[in-house]
Amino acid sequence: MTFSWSQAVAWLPVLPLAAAALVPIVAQRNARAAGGFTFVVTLLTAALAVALTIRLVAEGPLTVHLGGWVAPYGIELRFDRLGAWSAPLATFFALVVPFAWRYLEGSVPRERWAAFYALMLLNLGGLIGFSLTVDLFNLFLAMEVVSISSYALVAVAGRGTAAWAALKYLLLGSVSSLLVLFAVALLFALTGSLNLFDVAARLAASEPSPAATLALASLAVAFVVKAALFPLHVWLPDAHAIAPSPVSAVLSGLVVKIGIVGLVRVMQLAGESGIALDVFSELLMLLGAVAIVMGAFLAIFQDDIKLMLAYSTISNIGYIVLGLGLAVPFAVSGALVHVFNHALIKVTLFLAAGSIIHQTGLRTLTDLRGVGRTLPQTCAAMTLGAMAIVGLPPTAGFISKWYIGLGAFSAGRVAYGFALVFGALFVFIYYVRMLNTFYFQRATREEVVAAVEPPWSMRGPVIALAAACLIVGLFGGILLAFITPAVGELLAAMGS
Amino acid sequence: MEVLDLRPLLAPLVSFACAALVVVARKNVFWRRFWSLCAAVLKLVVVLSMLPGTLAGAVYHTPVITLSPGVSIAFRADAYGLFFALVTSTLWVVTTIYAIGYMERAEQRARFFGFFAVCVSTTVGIAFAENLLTLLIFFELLTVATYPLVVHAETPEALRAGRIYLTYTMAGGAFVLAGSLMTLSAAGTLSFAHAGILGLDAGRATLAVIFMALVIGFGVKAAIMPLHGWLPIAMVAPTPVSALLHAVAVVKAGVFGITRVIYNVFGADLLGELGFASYLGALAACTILVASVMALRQDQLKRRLAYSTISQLAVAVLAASLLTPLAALAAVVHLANQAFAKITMFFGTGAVREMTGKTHASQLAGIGRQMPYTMGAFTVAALSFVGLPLFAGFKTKWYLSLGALHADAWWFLVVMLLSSLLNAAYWFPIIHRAYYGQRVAQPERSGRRQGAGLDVDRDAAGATAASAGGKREAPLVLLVPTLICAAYVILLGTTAAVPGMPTSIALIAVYETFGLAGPVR
Amino acid sequence: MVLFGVDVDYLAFVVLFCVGLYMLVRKSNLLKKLLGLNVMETAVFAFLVTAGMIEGADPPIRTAGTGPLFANPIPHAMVLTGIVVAVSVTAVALALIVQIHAHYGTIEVDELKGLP
Amino acid sequence: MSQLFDALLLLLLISTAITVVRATDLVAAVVKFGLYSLMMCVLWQHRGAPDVAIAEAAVGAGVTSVLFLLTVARTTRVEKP
Amino acid sequence: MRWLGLALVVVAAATLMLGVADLPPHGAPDAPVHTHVGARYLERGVAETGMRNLVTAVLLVYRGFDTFLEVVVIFSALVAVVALPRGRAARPDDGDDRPPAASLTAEGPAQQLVSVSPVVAFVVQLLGPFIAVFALASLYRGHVSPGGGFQSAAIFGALFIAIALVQGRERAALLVPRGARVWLQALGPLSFALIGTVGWILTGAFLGYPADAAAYALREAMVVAVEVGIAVGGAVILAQLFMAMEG
Repeated sequence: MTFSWSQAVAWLPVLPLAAAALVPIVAQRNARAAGGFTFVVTLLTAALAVALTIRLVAEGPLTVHLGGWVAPYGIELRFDRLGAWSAPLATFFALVVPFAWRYLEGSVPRERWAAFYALMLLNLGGLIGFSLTVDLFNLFLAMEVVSISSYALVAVAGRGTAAWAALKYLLLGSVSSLLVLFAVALLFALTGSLNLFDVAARLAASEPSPAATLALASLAVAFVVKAALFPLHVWLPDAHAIAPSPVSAVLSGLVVKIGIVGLVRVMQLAGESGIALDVFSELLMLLGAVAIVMGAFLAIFQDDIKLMLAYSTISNIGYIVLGLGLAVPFAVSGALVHVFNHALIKVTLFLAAGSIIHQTGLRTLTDLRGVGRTLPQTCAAMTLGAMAIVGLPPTAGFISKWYIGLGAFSAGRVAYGFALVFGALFVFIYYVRMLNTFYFQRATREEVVAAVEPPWSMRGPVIALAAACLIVGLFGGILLAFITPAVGELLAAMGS
Repeated sequence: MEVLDLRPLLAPLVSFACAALVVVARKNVFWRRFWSLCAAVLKLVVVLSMLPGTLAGAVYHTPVITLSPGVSIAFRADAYGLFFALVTSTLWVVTTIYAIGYMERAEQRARFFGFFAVCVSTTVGIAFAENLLTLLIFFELLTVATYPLVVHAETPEALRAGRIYLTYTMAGGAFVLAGSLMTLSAAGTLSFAHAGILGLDAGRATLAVIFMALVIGFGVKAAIMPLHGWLPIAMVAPTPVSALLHAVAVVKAGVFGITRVIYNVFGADLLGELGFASYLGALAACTILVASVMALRQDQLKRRLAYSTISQLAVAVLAASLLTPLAALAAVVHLANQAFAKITMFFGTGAVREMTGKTHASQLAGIGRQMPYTMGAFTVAALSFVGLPLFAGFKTKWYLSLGALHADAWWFLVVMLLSSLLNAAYWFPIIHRAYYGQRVAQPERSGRRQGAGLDVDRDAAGATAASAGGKREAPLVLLVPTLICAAYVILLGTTAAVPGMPTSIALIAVYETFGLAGPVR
Repeated sequence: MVLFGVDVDYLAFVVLFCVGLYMLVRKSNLLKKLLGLNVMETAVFAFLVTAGMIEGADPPIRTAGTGPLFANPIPHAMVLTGIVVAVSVTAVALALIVQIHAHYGTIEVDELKGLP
Repeated sequence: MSQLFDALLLLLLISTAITVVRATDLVAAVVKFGLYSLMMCVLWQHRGAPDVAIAEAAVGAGVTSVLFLLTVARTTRVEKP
Repeated sequence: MRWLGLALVVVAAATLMLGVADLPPHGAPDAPVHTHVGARYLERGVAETGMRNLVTAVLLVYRGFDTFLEVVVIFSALVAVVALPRGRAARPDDGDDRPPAASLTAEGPAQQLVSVSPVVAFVVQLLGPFIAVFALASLYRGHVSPGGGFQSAAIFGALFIAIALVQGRERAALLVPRGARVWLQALGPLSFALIGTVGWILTGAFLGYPADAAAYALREAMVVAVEVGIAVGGAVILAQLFMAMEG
């Protein structure tokens, strides 16, 4: 057997998924060991993904035909510049899992830890599979792995309210999954193929048909639901706020992005098959702009910090969708960079918020007055994250905002440019409120005064992530340079 | 000649580092003060070290990070930038000393001095920004760094002021961002150039939108009239902060930004062709007069100072919008003149409040006899504002008038005259009352220096007989900075063309901008 | 067979899908909603199987005496997989519904909305 | 003949689905859903998909229905109008 | 709000009609769906995979990764259901006035929702072994006749449930020993990962099966291993789902 890097791509999703099956076995002996095992797996996955990314930069996209069946006769995984998203995915998990070690104590009963860690790995594997596969049915299955594990993770902390939030998530999520399945079925009935590029090529070769347009449209709608774009966001706030903080971080930062990755796939399909989705991308832009403002607007009225962060996700998804909808190089690059940046920032914020909640037992701004003095490091991380999500220079959020805005203005969409720039301002209002309560108000609760910084397994990831928010802000050009070729291909296909 | 040099980057970095050390030192008073002063002095040294080169015609620049073609974070110390940096870092040293004295017993001093250091660091960053992006970055950082200073007292009133301040300035930042993005998509670059980077081919409408966005954005910080709302309200901040906001960092950053936009983004020629500048000029003229009238009606000293600031800044904006070399020179030197004079006044006001607890103009009767040096400095500053010869303010007015005549803007002279009269109208009564007024038997408020403890409730404090009559000058740590600034006001007014003094750099800056032959060296 | 310009089988699929959707959208009872979801799923499966059939063809099992026409095996594989996915989602949803009932004492959305 | 059978089966499927909608007794609804699944099973067998038919009979009609019934047993049996 | 729901249904119906109206009529052998990938599988599948049931061939060989994800999905469902607390235990306000919860299985204090008649119980007991044989046959002959790993898992699972219904869950639970459950439930994903790796070593492609005639026995063994993994793993998961839901 000769080792080839492209075959290693197959292991990227398989590793966490297979390891997930082992978690209950490990946990049988010691629930804590399951945490360690999960961490090692995420770390290995991250290392593999980074190694693959390095290969990718050196020698171009890596493709694996599973079972040796060349597409369209088999399933194809592609580690291209979009698929490289799996590297940050695994890295974020490798930071969230150690955070969860101590966090679970006291918030999740011990006998459910095994399930928690297994679900985390399943989630990771599904996310990676989703971002790598170019087979439509495979895409659907990977999405289901992600979805089911997400539903369960929302409810894992246990109370009935969590179950209700999870069920709302499940009902909408299932409808969207069903739409994907239906679209895949439709495309299959039209072309007899399941490979994305093969389907697109065959669609391009045949006469344009409303059925293909319907398929693409329902795919897009389904992914918009998964991404929680504004009018279809109703499932998100409760689910993300009620879940335990490490889960919120994953859901808000990473899982909603399957909607975005899905939309990119739809763009690829549309581009390669020559189906024009002009009306649809106009709608996307409009909804994106509305989402930016509405998400921020709704966040202002939240007292619960996690609920506030959840609404800010809606606003940020608006940025990304707006960028994708603009379909000009800068905007799309900016949107894709923001997929990463928002993940980074949101994970930072949710973990920091989680630390605060874990250390004080309080979660509303009213109760958390003055917490900046007792938890200076955590709150500093939170502040940095807040600055980044508002898009203040020179943090990570600024880079993406800058490029999406540049795209909007250079495409002549001045109104959207302004919506973007000022939507961010709206976002700022509630973060200022948060910072005020943290730093400039006196503590009213005993718990706040008595709080101490969390253990290092929680503090370390938070600080590392917060530092990354700043570093990425300064060196965001690298990300942009990394993603630009992929965007060029995408838009070239769409332009033809 | 362009010289690759680290110093333009080093200048902001030095005090960032010191700010971090201030926070680290936190509990240790000595090291905290040491690093605070260090930040100020080191930066001044760095800035000064560039002075000879700049006078010899060198322009130092430091590219840092290129984000994408045409967009980078880079620093460049041209004459105008250096001028601004020199003014701010000089004043910062003085303000730091004053603040150390003033904030002696306040809470959260580490936070205060830390952000204080960050603040001026960002101002120097603004001064040395090579392009709009870098300028924007530091502009936003400045907003963020000043916020904790504004709300330092942590009272509901301070928080409200902070909220208003942020709302205005963040909106301004958003406008600048939008303007920068439009500039980039219209011009393909953001780097400042002497002849401007935009061209007529971008289309008149687009240019109008860009101009409005950028001017509104910077105008918020410069407190041009409809956008001035935050400034009087932000007066709840401690006096050194007010001094910093109104004389050194924030407002000047706004004016600096506007001049950059006028001369280095659009260019005098393009703007002259487009004619947008005259609208800005008209707005500024209105601001001068309206703000002066408003100042007349304020009794609280700091609020009167705030409105006076608004009016004075508008003078600089107006001068810049005339688009002639002499007026531009006036705009540039006015940055320094107004800064030194205004900061003198703030120091004086702060000292008076510290010593006697008096905050309103009407309470100042007899204070001149009680605190002669402080009030002397105050008087010097006031005379400068009115524009008497031998004081800094006169210089501005002189160049301005010449520039206005060049530009055939005779109406401008009328505005200037009225402004001088109004200035006299609201400063002279104070001075008169301070020296000749009789103390009214009103319930006296005690200053913090006599009050017990830290949080003296100023309204509830009873009268203390100790303050009646007699000399009771401010302590040296407050007095010396005040006097230094006052001395500078006179110096600036009397020694114009001495190399190394701000005026001569200002001249170089103007010559550079207008592409004229170099000044006599 | 064609009705209203649409293949009858596909028409039936659309009707089933919409019946399921109706149940999902309009019914307040969570179990009913879930049944609706399942009806929708089967409708999509039916669509897939129908798309994969050939008139008069044998199942895709090539033993002696079969052929020459065979149904397309891919949709069958997809539906098989889909059935498993459907039952998985259903199981999770049912477990959640049990939880909700235990906590709130009701599984009617109309009543749940008013509860904290 | 085959077409007639098909059409009849489809009609039956639709009407069973509608009875599922209308049933207020949840046990009845679930049982009807099981019936619906079984009919779907027959349809698929008829369409040349015996594999799918087996799975649907065991999972769709069997396991899913039982899970539903278990839930009904642990929650409530009557759908409120 | 109610009108909104109805409008949604109407809009969906109209859109779907428009979409499907455009599809080629079903059942025609020359439709694109039958002439592309599927045709190749039908043509060469038997030779390439050694399986006569091409659905199994697609599931295991051509699109093995799909099936891997499928077993992962059902495994996630199990983990998810296990992760949720037991409803009865978590009930905070278990008042006395509440009637005892209904149960489906024969024993326990709860009343039975659906009574199991003795005839049915007898039939289940009588048919049980036959069903089990059928399930085994469908597993073993899955590559030549309808059936295969997952179908047999489904039948086994259904059989387990039937036994639990008539004989009580305690008796049924004996079929899946407690200690072995965590291993058995993981069999699906694990067998795939393992055989996939073996395939990688043998053929250089993950999830590949050696195609040459010499390795026939090896390939059979690999296929059986995966099939057994799916069947046993799937059945155990279905059984556990039932038990978890049963309370």
